[in-house]
Amino acid sequence: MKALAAVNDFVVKFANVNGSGSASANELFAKAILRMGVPVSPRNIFPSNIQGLPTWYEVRVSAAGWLGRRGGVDLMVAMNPQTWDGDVAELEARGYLFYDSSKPLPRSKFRDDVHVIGVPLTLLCNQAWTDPRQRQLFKNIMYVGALAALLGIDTDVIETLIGEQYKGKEKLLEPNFRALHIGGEYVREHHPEAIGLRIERADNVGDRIFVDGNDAAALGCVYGGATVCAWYPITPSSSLAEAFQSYCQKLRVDPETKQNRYAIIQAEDEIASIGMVVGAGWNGARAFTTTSGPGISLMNEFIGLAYFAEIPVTIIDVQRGGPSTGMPTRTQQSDLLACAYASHGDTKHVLLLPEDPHECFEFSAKALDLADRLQTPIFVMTDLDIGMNQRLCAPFAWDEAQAYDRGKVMTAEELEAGRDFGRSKDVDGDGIPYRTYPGTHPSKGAYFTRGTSRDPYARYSERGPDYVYNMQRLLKKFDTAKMLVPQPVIDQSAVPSRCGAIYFGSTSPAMHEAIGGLQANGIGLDTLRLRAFPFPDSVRAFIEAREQVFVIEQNRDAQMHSLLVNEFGIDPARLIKVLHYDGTPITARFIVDAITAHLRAAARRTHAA
Amino acid sequence: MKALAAVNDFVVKFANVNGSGSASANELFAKAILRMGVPVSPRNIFPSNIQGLPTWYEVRVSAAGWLGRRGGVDLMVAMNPQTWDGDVAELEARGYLFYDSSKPLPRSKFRDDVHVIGVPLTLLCNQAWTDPRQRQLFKNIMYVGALAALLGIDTDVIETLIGEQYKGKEKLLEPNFRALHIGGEYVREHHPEAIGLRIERADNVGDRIFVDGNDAAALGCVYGGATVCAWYPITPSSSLAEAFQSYCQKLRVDPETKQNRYAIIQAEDEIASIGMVVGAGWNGARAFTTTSGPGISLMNEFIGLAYFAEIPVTIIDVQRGGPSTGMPTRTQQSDLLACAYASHGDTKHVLLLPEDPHECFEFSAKALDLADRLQTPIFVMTDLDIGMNQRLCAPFAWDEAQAYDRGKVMTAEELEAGRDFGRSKDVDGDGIPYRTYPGTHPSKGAYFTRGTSRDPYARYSERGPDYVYNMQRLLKKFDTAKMLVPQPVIDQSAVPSRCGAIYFGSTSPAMHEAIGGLQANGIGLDTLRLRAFPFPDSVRAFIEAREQVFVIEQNRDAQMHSLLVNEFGIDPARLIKVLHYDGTPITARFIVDAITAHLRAAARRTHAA
Amino acid sequence: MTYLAKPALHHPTLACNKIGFTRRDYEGRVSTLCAGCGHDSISAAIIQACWELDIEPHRLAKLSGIGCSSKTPDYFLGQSHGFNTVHGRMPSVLTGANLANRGLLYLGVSGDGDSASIGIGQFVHAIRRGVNMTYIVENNGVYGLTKGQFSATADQGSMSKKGVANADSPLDLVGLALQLGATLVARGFSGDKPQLVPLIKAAMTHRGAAFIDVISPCVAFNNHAGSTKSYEYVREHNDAVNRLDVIPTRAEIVVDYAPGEVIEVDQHDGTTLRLRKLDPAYDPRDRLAAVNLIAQRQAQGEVVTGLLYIDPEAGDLHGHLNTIDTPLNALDARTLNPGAEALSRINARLR
Amino acid sequence: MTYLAKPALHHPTLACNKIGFTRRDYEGRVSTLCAGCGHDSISAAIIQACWELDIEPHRLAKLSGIGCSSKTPDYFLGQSHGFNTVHGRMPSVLTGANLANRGLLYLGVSGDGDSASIGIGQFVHAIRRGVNMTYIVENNGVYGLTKGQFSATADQGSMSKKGVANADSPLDLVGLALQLGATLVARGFSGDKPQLVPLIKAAMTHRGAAFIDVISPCVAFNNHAGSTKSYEYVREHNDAVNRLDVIPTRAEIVVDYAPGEVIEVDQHDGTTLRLRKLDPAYDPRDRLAAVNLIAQRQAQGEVVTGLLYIDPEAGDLHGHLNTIDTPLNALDARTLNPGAEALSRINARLR
Ligand SMILES: Cc1ncc(C[n+]2csc(CCOP(=O)(O)OP(=O)(O)O)c2C)c(N)n1
Ligand SMILES: Cc1ncc(C[n+]2csc(CCOP(=O)(O)OP(=O)(O)O)c2C)c(N)n1
Ligand code: SF4
Ligand code: SF4
Ligand SMILES: [Mg+2]
Ligand SMILES: [Mg+2]
Repeated sequence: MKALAAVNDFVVKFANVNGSGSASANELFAKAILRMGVPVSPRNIFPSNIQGLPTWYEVRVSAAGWLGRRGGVDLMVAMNPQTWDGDVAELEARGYLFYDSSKPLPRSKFRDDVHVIGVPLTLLCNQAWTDPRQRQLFKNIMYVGALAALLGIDTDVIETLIGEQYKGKEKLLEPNFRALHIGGEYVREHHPEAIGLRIERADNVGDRIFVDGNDAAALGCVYGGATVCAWYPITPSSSLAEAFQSYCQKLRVDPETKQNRYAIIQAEDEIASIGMVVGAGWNGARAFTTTSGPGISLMNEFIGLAYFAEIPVTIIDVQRGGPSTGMPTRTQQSDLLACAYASHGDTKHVLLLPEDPHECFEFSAKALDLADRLQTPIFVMTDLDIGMNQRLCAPFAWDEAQAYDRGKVMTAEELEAGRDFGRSKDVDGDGIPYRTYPGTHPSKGAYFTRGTSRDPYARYSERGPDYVYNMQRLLKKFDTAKMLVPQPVIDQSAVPSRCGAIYFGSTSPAMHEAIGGLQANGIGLDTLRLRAFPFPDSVRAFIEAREQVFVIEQNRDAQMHSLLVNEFGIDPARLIKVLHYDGTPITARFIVDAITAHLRAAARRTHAA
Repeated sequence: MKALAAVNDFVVKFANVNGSGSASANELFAKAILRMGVPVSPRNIFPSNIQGLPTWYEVRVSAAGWLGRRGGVDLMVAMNPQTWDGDVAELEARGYLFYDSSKPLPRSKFRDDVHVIGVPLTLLCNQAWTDPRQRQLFKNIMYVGALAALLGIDTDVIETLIGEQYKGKEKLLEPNFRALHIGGEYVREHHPEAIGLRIERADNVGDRIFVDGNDAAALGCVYGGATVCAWYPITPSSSLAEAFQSYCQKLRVDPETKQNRYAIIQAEDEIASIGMVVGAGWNGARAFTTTSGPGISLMNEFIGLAYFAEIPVTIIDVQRGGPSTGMPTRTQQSDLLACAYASHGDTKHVLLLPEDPHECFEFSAKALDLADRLQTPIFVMTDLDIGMNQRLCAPFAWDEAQAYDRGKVMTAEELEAGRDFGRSKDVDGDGIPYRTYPGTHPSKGAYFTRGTSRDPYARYSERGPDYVYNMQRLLKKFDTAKMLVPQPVIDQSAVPSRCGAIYFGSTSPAMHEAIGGLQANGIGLDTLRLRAFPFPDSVRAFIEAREQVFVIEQNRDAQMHSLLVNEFGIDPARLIKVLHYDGTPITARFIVDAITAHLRAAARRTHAA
Repeated sequence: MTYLAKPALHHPTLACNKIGFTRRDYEGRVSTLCAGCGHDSISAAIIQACWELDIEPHRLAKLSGIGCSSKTPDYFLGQSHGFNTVHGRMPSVLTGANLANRGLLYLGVSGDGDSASIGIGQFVHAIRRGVNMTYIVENNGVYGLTKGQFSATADQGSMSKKGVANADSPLDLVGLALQLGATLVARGFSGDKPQLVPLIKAAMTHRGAAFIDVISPCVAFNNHAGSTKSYEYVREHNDAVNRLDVIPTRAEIVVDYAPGEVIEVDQHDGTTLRLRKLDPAYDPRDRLAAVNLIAQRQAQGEVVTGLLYIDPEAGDLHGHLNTIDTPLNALDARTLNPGAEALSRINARLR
Repeated sequence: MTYLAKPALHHPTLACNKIGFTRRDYEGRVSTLCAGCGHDSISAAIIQACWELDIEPHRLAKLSGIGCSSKTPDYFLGQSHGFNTVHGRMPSVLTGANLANRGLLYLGVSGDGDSASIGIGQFVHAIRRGVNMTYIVENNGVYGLTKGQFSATADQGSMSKKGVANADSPLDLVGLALQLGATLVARGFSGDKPQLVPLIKAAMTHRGAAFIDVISPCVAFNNHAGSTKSYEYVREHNDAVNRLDVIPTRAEIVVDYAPGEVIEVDQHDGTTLRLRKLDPAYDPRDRLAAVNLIAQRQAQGEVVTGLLYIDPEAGDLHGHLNTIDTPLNALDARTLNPGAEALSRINARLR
C-alpha cells in the first residue's frame, strides 16, 4: 500500500488527555513548523472539563496558506486510550498512526490501510526520569522530538523555541532538550525510512503574527483607550478579560506612582458587568465587557437601557454553541439576532464582525470610538474559533496620528458660552445628540438620564409626539452608523459569474479556500465579506446586481439572512442559505459541496423545464 | 353656532387628578350607559404615578358597537385645572365643555366654538358635607349625576349600580345617592335646554360581558388548571397576578380542609419568577408567570433553557411602550421579536395573540395545554390596551367535555411495561419527545435535565451529530405547533378586492371599524387576523393570493412584518407596513387614512407611468 | 473643574453656605410623590445635608433604580447629573460611574423593593467591594410605584391591601450591611430630620461604602383595617370599588425623641413602630457589638436608629485597585495608548 | 407511588439498607472531575447519607446550577431525576419544583461561585422563604469550571493563579444563612466524612430550609507559589507556558479530628486552614449564639465546623402558603376546574 505523500500540506491531529501537559507541547510543534516558514493553523477541540477528559489539537499545515479547517486527518498522534478507536477510524486511508508502543496492543486495534509508527514513550520516559510527574510531563516533548524527526523539522528550531519559552527557568531547559532528543533518536534508529509527509523550509509566512483573537481583542481595547473593564468569567471569553488584565499590568501602570491607569472588576454576574460598563460609559470613561451567549441573554435589560438612554457601551461577544448552556466549548455564529435586536421594545444595535485576530484588535479599538460617537451599545461579534485558537494574521498596526473619537461631548466652555444643550435633541441632522459628562459645569448642562420617554431637553414626558420624535431620531442615528462602521470587502471572481456569496467572521479562511474549489467545479463567485451591521448600501447593490447570492453562516436559523432581508426588504428568494452549525468550524469542502450541489440541482431543473 | 348632535354615538372624556376617586365614578358612568343597552368602550390614560398627576378616562359611546378608540372628544369633563388648557383645546368644534364653575374663570380660558356647561360642584359639595374627604369624594358622583341628567341616562340605572357596588356597605349608599341627585337637580334647574348628545335605551349589548383582559386571563389560568404562579409586580401585568390570587381564593380552596389548591409566589424578580415556573413545569405542575417588556428581557436566559431543555412554561406578556422602562402606562405591540426569538443561540417560540378579554381567557387556558403538549415556552402576547381597560366581549365559555392535554408523559405503568424512553428522542415523527415526572418509577425513566447538548437518551454529548439531531427535531416540533395553535380568522371583503390586510391583538376593534371607512373611500379589503405564531400555511396562502397585503401593527420596526417575511421567505415588497406606535391605541381613522393614502399614491404612480 | 461656583443673586433672607449657595440651589424639580410621603422628607434632609456640607452640586452624581424612592433624585440637586437606571441594578451602575471618575461624590438612592428584593445581589456585592458611596434605602416595606405589594423588608405576617399575609421572613438591610463589611452603617426615620441630616452628612464625608436605611412610611398603601378613624371612610369606599380609588392626602409622620429614648410611632396602617435612638454613650466602632445590639433590641420589638457602625480608617475600591488619582475619564490618548513602537515589539514577540 | 422498590440482585457482600438497597443503588455516572477534587468526596457522603436514611432514590429530586460542583448530581443517585439548571439560579427552580410536588425530597447542590457570586440573590430569597430543601454549597473559593478566578467567598488578599490579589471582603454564607432565617445551618469539610454524613442526614430529615456550607478544596487551581515541593516543578512549567497545562492528579485532603478540637489543614495552595469542630456541649438552638461564635472564632482565624443551628419546630413554605397535602402536580381537572356553571355566574356578574 502506497502511503500518503505530501510536502508542507497535510493535517496532523493530536489526541490527548485534558490537563496532561500536551497543550504546550502541541503548540511547540505548530510553532516550529511556522518558524520554518510554513503556514499552519491549529485548532483546539476541548471538552467542558478541567482534567481527565479527551482533548484534541488539530494542526493544518498548508504551504498555500489555507487557514481554515480542512477536514480529515493524515497523521494521527494517538496519545489517549479512551478515544483510540474513534481516533484510528478518523484517519484518511494510507495515513499515519503515531502511538505510544510501550505496551503491546492487539492487532484488532489497528487498521490495515494506515501506516503505524510506534514509539515506546512511556518506557523511554521511565528510563530517563524517576519523578512520576516528570515522566508524564516530558512524554509530550518526547513525541514532539519523534515527530520532528519523522517530518523533518529542524531540532534547533524547536530548541530555540524551548529556549524562549523557559527563559529565566533554565533548569527546565535541559530535561526538555533531553526528552526532545530521546524521541528523535528513537525514531532515527527504529523508523529510519522517511515517511511521506514532509516539512521543508519555505518562505510563506512573511511578517504575519501568530496569536489568538481574545488576546488580540484585549490588546485592541488597550490601544482603543478602554480604562474600565467589567466582566464575568465564561468560556470562551474569559481569556479575553484575563489578557486585558495582563496587558494593562504591562502597558498601563504609571511609571512614577506605580498606580494603575485602568480598573478591572470581575463582577458578580453579567448583569452587574454590563451595569458597571453602562455607569462608566455614562460618566465618560471608555468601558467594555466581554461575554458569550448566556451573558448576552442576561444583559438584555441593560442593553435596552443603553440603547434608549444612549450610553456608550462596548460588548465583545465571543460566540459559542447555543442555545442555553449549549456547547460551551464549540463554535457558532448564532447570537446575531440576539444581539442585533437585543432587549424588549423596538431596538437595533451595531454589530462588528471581525474575521481574524487582526480584525479583533482593530474592531475592538474601533468599537470604543463608535460607542462614543454613536452613544449606543456596539457589539464585537467574534467566536470561539477565532477567539481561542492561534491564527496566522497580518501584524497589528496603529496609526499614531489617529486620535480617539470621543463623539459629541459639550464642554464647560461651550456651556459657559451659552450654547443650547438638549440631551435628546438632533441638532446636526445625523440623529446624534450632544451629551455632557457629570461634573462639567456648576450651573449648566446637568440633566437626568432615564430609560423612560422624554422630551428633547431630557425632561420626563409621556406625550406621544415626544416619544415618536425620539424613536425616529434613533432610527436616523442608526442610519448614520452605516457609513461609520467598517465597510464590506468585495472580491470579483476571476472567472465571470452571475452568482455571489456573502460571508463574515470566522468563515473567512474556509471561504477563501472554497473559491478555488468552486472554480475547479467551473463555478465562479463574486464574494462580499460583511464587516458590520447596519449594512451599508453597497451590500444591497451587490445583491441586486446578481441573480443569486449565497449567504454562508454558522447557525441553524440563517440569522444573517434574516438581517439582510429585514433591513433591505430584499426578496429572500434571491438569497440562498448555506448553513453549518454542528459546532465545528466550517470547512472549504462544506462550502464547495453545498454551493455546487445547489447550482447543479438548479441547472438540472432548468434543463428539465 | 349649532352644537354637536348625536344619539348613542359620541366620545366623552374625563380629565381628573390621580387618586381623587374619579376612577370609580367614571366607571359608573360607563356602566350605566351599558345597562341602557348601548355599547361603550372606555380607556384609561394614566401616568406612572400614584397620586396627584393628571389622569384621563375616555368613553366612546357607539350604538354601532365600535370598540376601538375613535379620536376626538365631543364632551370634555374638565375636572383638572393642571390640564385645563390642553383639555379644552382637544374638544371638537361645537362640542361641550363640562366644568366645575365654583370659582369664576376668565373668559380667555374658554373657546367660542364650544358649548360650556358649568356646575359649581365644589360649592354644592361644601354645602352638603363637612368632612373634607367626603366633599372631595362625592364631587365625583355628583358630576355623574349632572352628566346623567344632561345626556338622559336613567338615574335608577345608576342607583342600581351604586346599590350593587356598595352591597353590604349601606351607610355609603345614602350619601352617594344624595350626591347623584344634587348634581342632577342642579342641571335640570340651570341647564334645562337638553344638549345635543343623547343616550337612548337600545338593545345593542346582548349577552356580552364587560371585563378587562388581565382579569380574563387570570380566570383563564384558573380554568386552564394552573396551580403554580410566580410573578413580579410590573405595570401593566400586576393586576393579572392579583386577579389570579383573588379568583383562586374564591374558586380553589379545598372545601373541607380550607387548604389551597394553588401556590402563588411573588418572587424577588423576574429571573426568579420564570425560574420557579420552569421548576414547577419540569416537575409536572401547570405553571405560569406574567410580566411586561423589562421582565421579558430579564427572563431571556431561562427562556433559552426552557426551549432547549423542553420545559413547559406559560408567559403572559402584557405589553407596554418600550424600549427600556419606556412608557410604562402606554400600550404597544413591540415585544414580538423579543419573544419570538428570545434568548441567545438559535431559538423560536410560540406566541398567542388574543384580540380581547374573551380571547385572553381562552388563550391563557390554551397556552397551558400547548406548553404541556409542545414542552416549550408559550407566550400570550396581550397589551395594556386590552389588559387594563374594561372591554365589551363575548361571554367566557368552557366546554366541560374538554379535558386538559398534559402532553406526552410516560407513566410508571408504561415504564414498567418496558417501553423505551429517550427523553430527547423523536418517536412519533412530530419532533415531540416523551418525558417523565420526577418520582414516577423506582428504577426506570429517571433522567438528567440540562441546558447543554445531549444524545437522544439525554446523556451529555458534545458530538456534532447529536447536537444537530436535537436542533433539527426542535425545528420539526415548531412545525408541528403550526396546526395546534389557534388558526387565523379570514374575512372576505364585501366589495371585490385585490388587497388584503393582516392584523392581530388589540388592533382588532379599530380594524373592524376601518373596513367601513375604507369602503366609503371605495377600497375593499380582505382581512386576516393572526392569532398565533408560528403561522399556519393558510397565512402564506392568503398573502400569495393577493397583490398587496397591509400589515398593521403597533410598533416602530414592523416586527410582525419581519416574522412573516422571515418564516415564509415572502418578498417583502408585497407586504406594506402600517405602523402606529406613539403609545395610544390605534384608531380606525389612522388605518383608513394610511391605507387610503398608500393606494391613492400607488394609483397616481401607475397613471403617471 | 476650574470653575468658580457662581450662585445667582438670591433673596437676601435666604442664608448662604460657605460656597455661597442657598438651600434653593440644592433643590430639584417639583416632587410628583403623594402628599405626605416619607420620601419627600428624606429629599429635604439630603438637601439640608449638602447645603451644610458646602457641596458643589455639580460635583455630586445621584443614581437610583426604579420606584417612587428612585424617582426622588429628580426632586433634589437639580444641578447634579442624575441617572434613573433600571430596577434593582443601581449599585452596579454607580460602581462603574465611580470607577470612571473618582473625583465626584456618589449618592445612591433606592427603595426596599429596589434593593432588598430584585436588587439584593447587587446591594451585597457593591457593599463588599467597598465602593466609595452613600447608599440610602428609603424603606417603606412596600412597592409603592406598583401599588402596594410586599417588599422583602415587610414584616412576616403583615397584611397587604389585598388581604394577603406576608409569609417570608423579612430582610434586615442594616444587619446585612454590617455583615457584608460596610464601613458606615446607620438607620434613620424620614420624620426625624434632626437625626437624619447628621447621618447623611457622616455618610457623605465617609470614604468607603456608607449605608443608611431610612424608614419612610408610605401613605398610599398602608390604609387598611386599623387605620385611624378619619381614613376609615375612604378605606370602605376603596374596598367597595375594589381598587385604590381615593388616596387621601396626609401629613407626614414626624417624630421628636432624644438619644437613648424609645418612641412609639403610630403608622398610617395603624401599626405602631418602636424606635430606639442610640445612646450618646454608644461606641459605633465595634461591628459585632452593633450586630448584637440590633438583634437584642429586635427581640424586644424595637428598631434601633442612629449611627450603628463606622470604621474611620476604611479604604475603598479605588484603594484596593490602586487606581491612579486622575479620574480615568480624564486620561487622554497619550497616557492610554502604548503607541506604534510598543506594538511592533508585541508583533515581534508573536512570530 | 404504589411501587415497591425492586432492587436488582446484588453481590452478597454488599450491605443492604432497610429498603433493600446497597450503596451501589445510590451511585451515579462516573465522575469527570479532577482526581482528588473535594466535590467527589461530598458526592460520596451524599450517597452514604441517603443509603443510611433508607431514601428511595426516585423520591428525591436533585437540582444544581452550573460549575464543577453543579455537575456532581450526575455522579450520584442515578435513579433520581436531576436538573442542571442555569448558573446561579438553582434556588428558584428548586422552589418551583418543590411547589409542584411537596411529596419529594429536594437536594440543591451548588458552588461558591454559583451561590455566592451570581446566585446570592436567589440564595437569600430561597432561604428566607423557608423552602423545604437541603442546600449544599461545595465551597472551594474559586471558579473551578472556568479555570480558577475568584469567587465571592475567596479570602481578601488571596492571590489567583494569574497573580491578581482579591480586593473584596469575602462572603460568609453560613453567617448569611443564619441571618436570613435558615432553620438548619451547618458547615463541613469535604475530607471529613464522619462529620459530613451526619450533617447531611440532619439536613435531609429537617423540614424547612437547611443549608450546609462544605469546604471543598480545588486541586486544579490552587497550585501556585507556596505549594508543597512536589508540585513546584509542575507549577514552574505552567508559569513558563503561561497556561494551566499540567494538572497533577492528587490525593484528596482528608482530616480526622475530634469534636472541640482545632486542626490545621494544609491546602493545595500552601495555605493552612484552621478548622474547629463544635464542642459536643454546644447547643445549636440559639441563633444569636451561633452568629457570635462564628464571629469570635473568625477573629481567631478559625473556621467552625459542625451543626451550628437548628430549629426543630421550623415550618416551611408550603406551611406558609397553606397548600393542600396532595402534590399540586397530581390534582386533576375535576379538582382544578370550577366548571361551566361557575363560569356563567361569573359572566352574569360582569354584565
Ligand atoms: C425589571 C422590572 N421589574 C419590575 C418593575 C416594576 N417596578 C417599578 S418600581 C417597583 C418596586 C418599587 O418598590 P421600592 O423599591 O420599594 O420603591 P417605592 O415605590 O416603595 O419607594 C417595581 C416592581 C420594573 N420597573 N422593572
Ligand atoms: C450566565 C453564565 N455566566 C457564566 C457562566 C460560566 N461559568 C460556568 S461555571 C462558573 C463558575 C463556577 O464556580 P463554582 O460555582 O464555584 O463551581 P466550581 O466549579 O468552583 O465547583 C461560571 C462562571 C455560565 N455557565 N453561565
Ligand atoms: S405610593 Fe407610597 S411611596 Fe409612592 S409616593 Fe405615594 S406615599 Fe410615597
Ligand atoms: S477544577 Fe477544581 S473544582 Fe473543578 S473538578 Fe477540578 S479540582 Fe474540582
Ligand atoms: Mg418601598
Ligand atoms: Mg467554586
